[in-house]
Amino acid sequence: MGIVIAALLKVAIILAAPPLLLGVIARVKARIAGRVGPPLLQPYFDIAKLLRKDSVISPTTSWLFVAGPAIALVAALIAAALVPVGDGGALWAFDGDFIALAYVLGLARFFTVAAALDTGSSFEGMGAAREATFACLAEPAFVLGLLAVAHATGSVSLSAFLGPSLASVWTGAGASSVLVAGGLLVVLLAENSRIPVDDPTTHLELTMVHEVMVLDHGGPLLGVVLYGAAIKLFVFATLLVKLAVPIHGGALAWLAYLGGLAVAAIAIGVIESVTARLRMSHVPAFLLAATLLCGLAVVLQAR
Amino acid sequence: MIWCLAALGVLFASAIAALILRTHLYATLGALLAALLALPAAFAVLAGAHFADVVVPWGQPLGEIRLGLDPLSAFFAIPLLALGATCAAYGAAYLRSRCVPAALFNVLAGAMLLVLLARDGIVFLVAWELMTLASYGLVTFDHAQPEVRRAGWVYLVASHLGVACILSAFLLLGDSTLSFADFARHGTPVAATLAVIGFGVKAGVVPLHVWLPEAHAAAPSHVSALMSAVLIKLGIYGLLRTISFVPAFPWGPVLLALGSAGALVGIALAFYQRDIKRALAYSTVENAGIVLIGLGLGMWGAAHGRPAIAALGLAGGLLHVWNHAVVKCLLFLAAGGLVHGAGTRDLEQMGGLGARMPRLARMLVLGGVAIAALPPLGAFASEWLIYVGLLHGNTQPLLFVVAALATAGAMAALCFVRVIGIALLGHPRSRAAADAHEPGRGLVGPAVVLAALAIAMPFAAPLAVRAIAPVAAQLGADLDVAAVDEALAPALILSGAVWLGGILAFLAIRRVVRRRRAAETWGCGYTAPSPRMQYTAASFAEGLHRLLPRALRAKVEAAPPAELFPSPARLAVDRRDPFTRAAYEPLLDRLARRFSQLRWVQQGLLHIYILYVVIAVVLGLVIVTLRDGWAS
Amino acid sequence: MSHLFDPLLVSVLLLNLFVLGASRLRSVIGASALQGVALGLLTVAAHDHITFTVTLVALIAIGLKGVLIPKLLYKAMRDVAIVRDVEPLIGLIPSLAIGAVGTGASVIFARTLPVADSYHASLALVLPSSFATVLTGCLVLVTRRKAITQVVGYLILENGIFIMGLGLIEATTFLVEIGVLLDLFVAIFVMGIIINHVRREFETTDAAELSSLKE
Amino acid sequence: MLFFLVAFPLVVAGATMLVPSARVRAWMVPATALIHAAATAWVVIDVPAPMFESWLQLGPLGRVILGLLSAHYLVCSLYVPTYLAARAERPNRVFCACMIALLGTMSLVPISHHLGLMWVGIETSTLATAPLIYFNKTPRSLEAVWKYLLIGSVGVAFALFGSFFLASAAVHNGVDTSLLFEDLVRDAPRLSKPWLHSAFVVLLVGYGTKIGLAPMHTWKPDVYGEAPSVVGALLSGGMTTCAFCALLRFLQISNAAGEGEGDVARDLLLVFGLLSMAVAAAFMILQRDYKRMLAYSSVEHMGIIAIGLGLGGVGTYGALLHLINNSFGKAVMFLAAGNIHRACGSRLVTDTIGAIRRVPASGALFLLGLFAVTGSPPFGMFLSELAILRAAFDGSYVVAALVLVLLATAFVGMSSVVIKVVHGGPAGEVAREREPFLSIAPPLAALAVLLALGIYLPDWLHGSLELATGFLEKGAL
Repeated sequence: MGIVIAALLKVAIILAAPPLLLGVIARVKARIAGRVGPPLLQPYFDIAKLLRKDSVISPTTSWLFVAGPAIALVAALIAAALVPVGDGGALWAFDGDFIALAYVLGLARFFTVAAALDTGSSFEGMGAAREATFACLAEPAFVLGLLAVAHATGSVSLSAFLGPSLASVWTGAGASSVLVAGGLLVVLLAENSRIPVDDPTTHLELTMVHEVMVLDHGGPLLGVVLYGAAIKLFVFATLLVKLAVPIHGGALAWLAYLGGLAVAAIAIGVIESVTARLRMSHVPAFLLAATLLCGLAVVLQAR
Repeated sequence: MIWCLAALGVLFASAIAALILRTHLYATLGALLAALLALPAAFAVLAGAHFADVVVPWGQPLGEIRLGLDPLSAFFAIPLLALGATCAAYGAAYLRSRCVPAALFNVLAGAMLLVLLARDGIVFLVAWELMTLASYGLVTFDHAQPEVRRAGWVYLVASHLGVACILSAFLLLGDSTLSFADFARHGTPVAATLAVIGFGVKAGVVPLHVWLPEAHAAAPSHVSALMSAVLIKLGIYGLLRTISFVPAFPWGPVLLALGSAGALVGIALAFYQRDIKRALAYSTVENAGIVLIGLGLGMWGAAHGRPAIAALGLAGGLLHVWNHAVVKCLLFLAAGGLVHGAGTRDLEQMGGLGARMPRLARMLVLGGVAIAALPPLGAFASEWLIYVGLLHGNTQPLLFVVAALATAGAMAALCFVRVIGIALLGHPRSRAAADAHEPGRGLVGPAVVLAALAIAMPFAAPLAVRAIAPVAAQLGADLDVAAVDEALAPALILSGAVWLGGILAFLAIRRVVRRRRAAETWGCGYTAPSPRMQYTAASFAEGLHRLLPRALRAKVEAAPPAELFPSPARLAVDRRDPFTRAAYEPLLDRLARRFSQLRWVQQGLLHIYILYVVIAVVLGLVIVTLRDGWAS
Repeated sequence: MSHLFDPLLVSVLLLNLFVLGASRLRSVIGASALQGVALGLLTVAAHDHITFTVTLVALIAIGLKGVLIPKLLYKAMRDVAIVRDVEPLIGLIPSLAIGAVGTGASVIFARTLPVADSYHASLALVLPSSFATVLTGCLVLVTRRKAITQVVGYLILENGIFIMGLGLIEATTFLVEIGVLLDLFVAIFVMGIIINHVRREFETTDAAELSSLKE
Repeated sequence: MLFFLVAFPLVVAGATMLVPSARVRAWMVPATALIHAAATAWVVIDVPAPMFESWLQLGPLGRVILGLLSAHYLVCSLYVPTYLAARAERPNRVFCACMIALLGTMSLVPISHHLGLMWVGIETSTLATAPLIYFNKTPRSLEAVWKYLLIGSVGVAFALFGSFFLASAAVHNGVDTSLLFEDLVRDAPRLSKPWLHSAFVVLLVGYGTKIGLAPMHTWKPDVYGEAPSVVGALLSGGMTTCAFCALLRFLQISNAAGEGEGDVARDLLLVFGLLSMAVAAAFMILQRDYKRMLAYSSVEHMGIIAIGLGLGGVGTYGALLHLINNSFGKAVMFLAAGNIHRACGSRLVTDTIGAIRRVPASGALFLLGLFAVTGSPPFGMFLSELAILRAAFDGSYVVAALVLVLLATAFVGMSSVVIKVVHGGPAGEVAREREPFLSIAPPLAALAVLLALGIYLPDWLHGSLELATGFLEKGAL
């Protein structure tokens, strides 16, 4: 019974919490910039409003234009089911689930990029190219980072190696854990189009990555895109938090998890406020550095 | 077994009939009939049936010809027969009324079947070379183009060198009749190395893959499809046979290294190709690498006493053979339709084809998702098994292989979303693309069949794993079906979830956006956008291309406009394979130059020629005399 | 007659050196003709009993090598209007020097080969002179520009082989020997025809200029 | 009957000189070949008694070689009438007579069991081919025939010289010999070894000149390039076979001379074989003239055969089989090349693109011939090269590796030339030339023979080859 309740709780958090992260980030950034900022729940309002609107769709597009956001959302939800939200593991855990996570997100990217190219817009093609390119660089960092942890704990499921056995890793191979955390943070920023990789709030299409891809998506489609992106951010944030806060068991773990999420959101907000966006040509180096960090983390483990 | 022989006979006889009666019809029917005849037998073998070898008394030096169908042969015969028939049907529509290619196609299929059935080195090599010659004839079908001739020549030379290595390996392994039954007795590392090189040429192992993109681009699409799907796999088949002959060889590390290199280099070269068929061909190099990773893992597991890992590796690698065969065949057939419709293989000349040939476009999207090994399609299940096996192996080298595989996966996604996005989506980039229309049923039908197979493959994976078990047993690994099933289950559930969720979400969102109006794509304020302003295939790949090691990049020679009154600018891109460009061609050129320098020995002077004769006599006498003096 | 054997062989050797040293084509051909006559006499000298067949071979040898072929060559020389030039590719003195060294080497080489006890002591010079003559023929073939001179070289080469045949009287059959001689004649006859064609086509008989076929 | 094989063509050749009609003369060539082939078939199947004090007889080796010569000549002769019809402007009296005479003189080589008589066969064959080479009467062909005559004569002279060495080997060890091969083989253990070794050197160079082993091969490209293709086919398939037959006799004597005595001969063959392969491979790369390329291909194959003989055992068997394959392979290549040459008017690769469009049958034959002569299965050369490689792998890995590398190099060179000649050219732009049936049938027949040999080596042939191998290896009669 407890398991069912926990699962339901997790489903609820997965469905409800992600936009809140966006709200927190926006509020933090506003505060640092000296503004009051939008309400914390503003992303929810935005999504709700967008879903009610009419659509404007280019005649150039095909079914892929609609499939993009749809599959991105489904993929994000599946990904969220694979990460150990809160305490006691993920909704669905199995050996190699982090690889499945990467592939599901890859599927989402495939269709988002295709949807962007579907419009025939030069700007969206540009964004799509950047998205696909950066993914190729983020992928090895992400996989190597989690592999380092997996290698250290000897288990190959997220719920297992981000579970109780993680504490021993922090004590045993702390250096490599720090490296992994750093690498994963970079991946989080890149995958979720945050500064310094991408600026979600800029108004110059030439400098965008993710935002420019969805230029033509409006109304309900944009709403779905926003919601999906929020869930993706939530997935990465969860991974990072579970890695950084190896507390397990009971309410304390839950508290630590939720607190961790909030801290992560705030941290992202702070990072976004205090750093400038990198030049587009420097992003690969940034991501390669993350790959190196994670690769080093694997090598450092003398097992 | 008798059915296989009948299929063999039908294939060759129909080829001859097609040539004599000058109609392709018999060839096509022959290919279909052969598949009907032999497929049940092949499936039966995988289901556990055992057929006695057929022994035919024959002339010297063989004495007898032994043909057999063991699980390993049957495993490769199934895609050969099934896809052979599909491609033949496609070919009938693609090259209307041409009897010679149709006949050659059947000869090719027959030769490949014979390769699988052969139980001695001589018949194997005869069939192997017949296969090369037939495919050479098909590759150079359009030999009016210089690049096709070149491709044919490169293919021929590479194959010939490969055969030389295989021949040496066989001669080292076997007795005078080169019967496979004797091979296991003389297994040496040298022979194994030679076999790896020889079969590696066919299997597209980096850096021996250079013939592959050229030949696949030059050949008619249904031939490229069959080559990519089956012919390349026969290189893998040869490697597996060699493994069964020479078990005492570090197969695991060798195959893992070759596989990782192949996967990474293959896809790194694929994603920036401008020619759609070259991109597909390089992707074949990548997938051959993935298969090798799986097999290498299997061998590693077997050698280290980890049967579960061996099972996962072998099952994944072999399953990937089937998956890739189906999916790559689908892609080539669909690409053939595009090329047929748009009149060019150049991605930059395509665009907007999705709206003009919607059915074919759907097939291509499906194939693209599948070949990038994304869930829920084809190759995902097999790659998944390899991943799980690698993870369970959990040593540092294996983990780096995981990272390599993951990187290759991300690049494959970029590669194929680019092909789809540039070719099918957006606005047409050329007149021909704008005027393109969907090809007839004959070209779409086979692709639809293959697409259905690609959808079904992951869900049929547990069945396929059971079919693989006897093959693995032949390679000396006891396949733990339960372990594989356990690893496979999440992939299947995931595939189901993606299908279900994707379709539901798609339908739901389409409902929501029903209230819509049409407006041109937002041009970011620019009021007169033209199709030429779209992101091109080159620009899409540019970002990642720039990050490749210089050795793998296309060589660009640019003289940009400069100064106040600029001279004409120039941009030349060398799209040869980097290995050809940087290694093979300079090497060959240098050798040729060295050889040309030898020509001064023959300057047409009779005196000198007679001098050679005299010198030969005198020198010979001196040496023999000295030798005799030494001896006495 | 066998007491004439050695002097005849020595004269053959001397004629070799003369051919190498001569600068006039006419004298070169003459020397080869003399050598042919010497060979015919040698055939007789080599046999203890003079029989009909021996005489026949000797006569044919003298007739072909000493008369017919030189005549043919003289005629060719007149046809192609060559007066005297031998035109060696290397100088006459070096030719002579090489010829002398070759003769010495021939003697050494012949010593390394075992000789039957039954072999005539008087036949001891056969092998060295045979080898030396063959070498001289080769040298002429290799170093002389004119096509006709090369034919003379070939003739001398054949002479050397013929000398060796003399040492093998027990084994050789006259039918074969006559066949060999006839073959030689036909060969030189055909060469003469070709030289004639060459002159008409190229207006030269300089074999060194026949070098358009090359790599 | 054996005498008939030699005399009949010579008589017909004489008669040909008297025939007034050029057409009739041309058809007399295949007619003679047909009768000769029938007679050959008879003697090969039912071996007749020796003639002329055993000077003429048919041994195991002779059976193989004679059958091959006659069959190969028949194939080539069928090509002659169409060739001469296409060249009706040239007088063909001498050509036809020499062509027919060549059959007789070549037949003499395998059936004569006397040292001197066999030499006469080779020498007369050389002389008979000279007018054939000069058929075109161009300055270039004149140059070629001059070189052929001189180098060939020097070679043949050395062959005679070597024969005398061999006789000396007997005489100087006090062996009373008749110079019949049977006697020489029987007395071989008693022959003087230094003489025997020197004899083999001189013979190898002498007959090697006719065979075309490097460095005595220099006449080959010039002659094969300038001679009519059918003559090229006869030279490279027939003459070389004769010369090899002669060399094989001496190899047999060397082998019979005692334990390890064959080694000198074999090592020499290996060296010359490898050198030939190397030279051929080097000169085939970037070759501009496809008929010269065929000449180098011939040098290469002679090298392969020499290597096979040098290796001994299975290698000898392979060499004999390769001799057969080489004859027919060269027939395919030369005759197809001749058709292409006539249709395209050039022997240069650069001027001859897209032969398969202009003369589809000849172009296809040339291409298939490439595969046949480079030892691709399913053609016969694969099996013979396989046997030779088998011997090489059993013997010395160095030789095996060298042979493989050189074969591959030769393939690279040759394929690039042939492909350039055969393929290319825009469709429909060039006019298709008419290809008379008799210009296609002979190379097609030769290719069919190669294919048949590659797929199924009949037992009787295998048996004959085994017999000949045993004959050569053991010296047993």
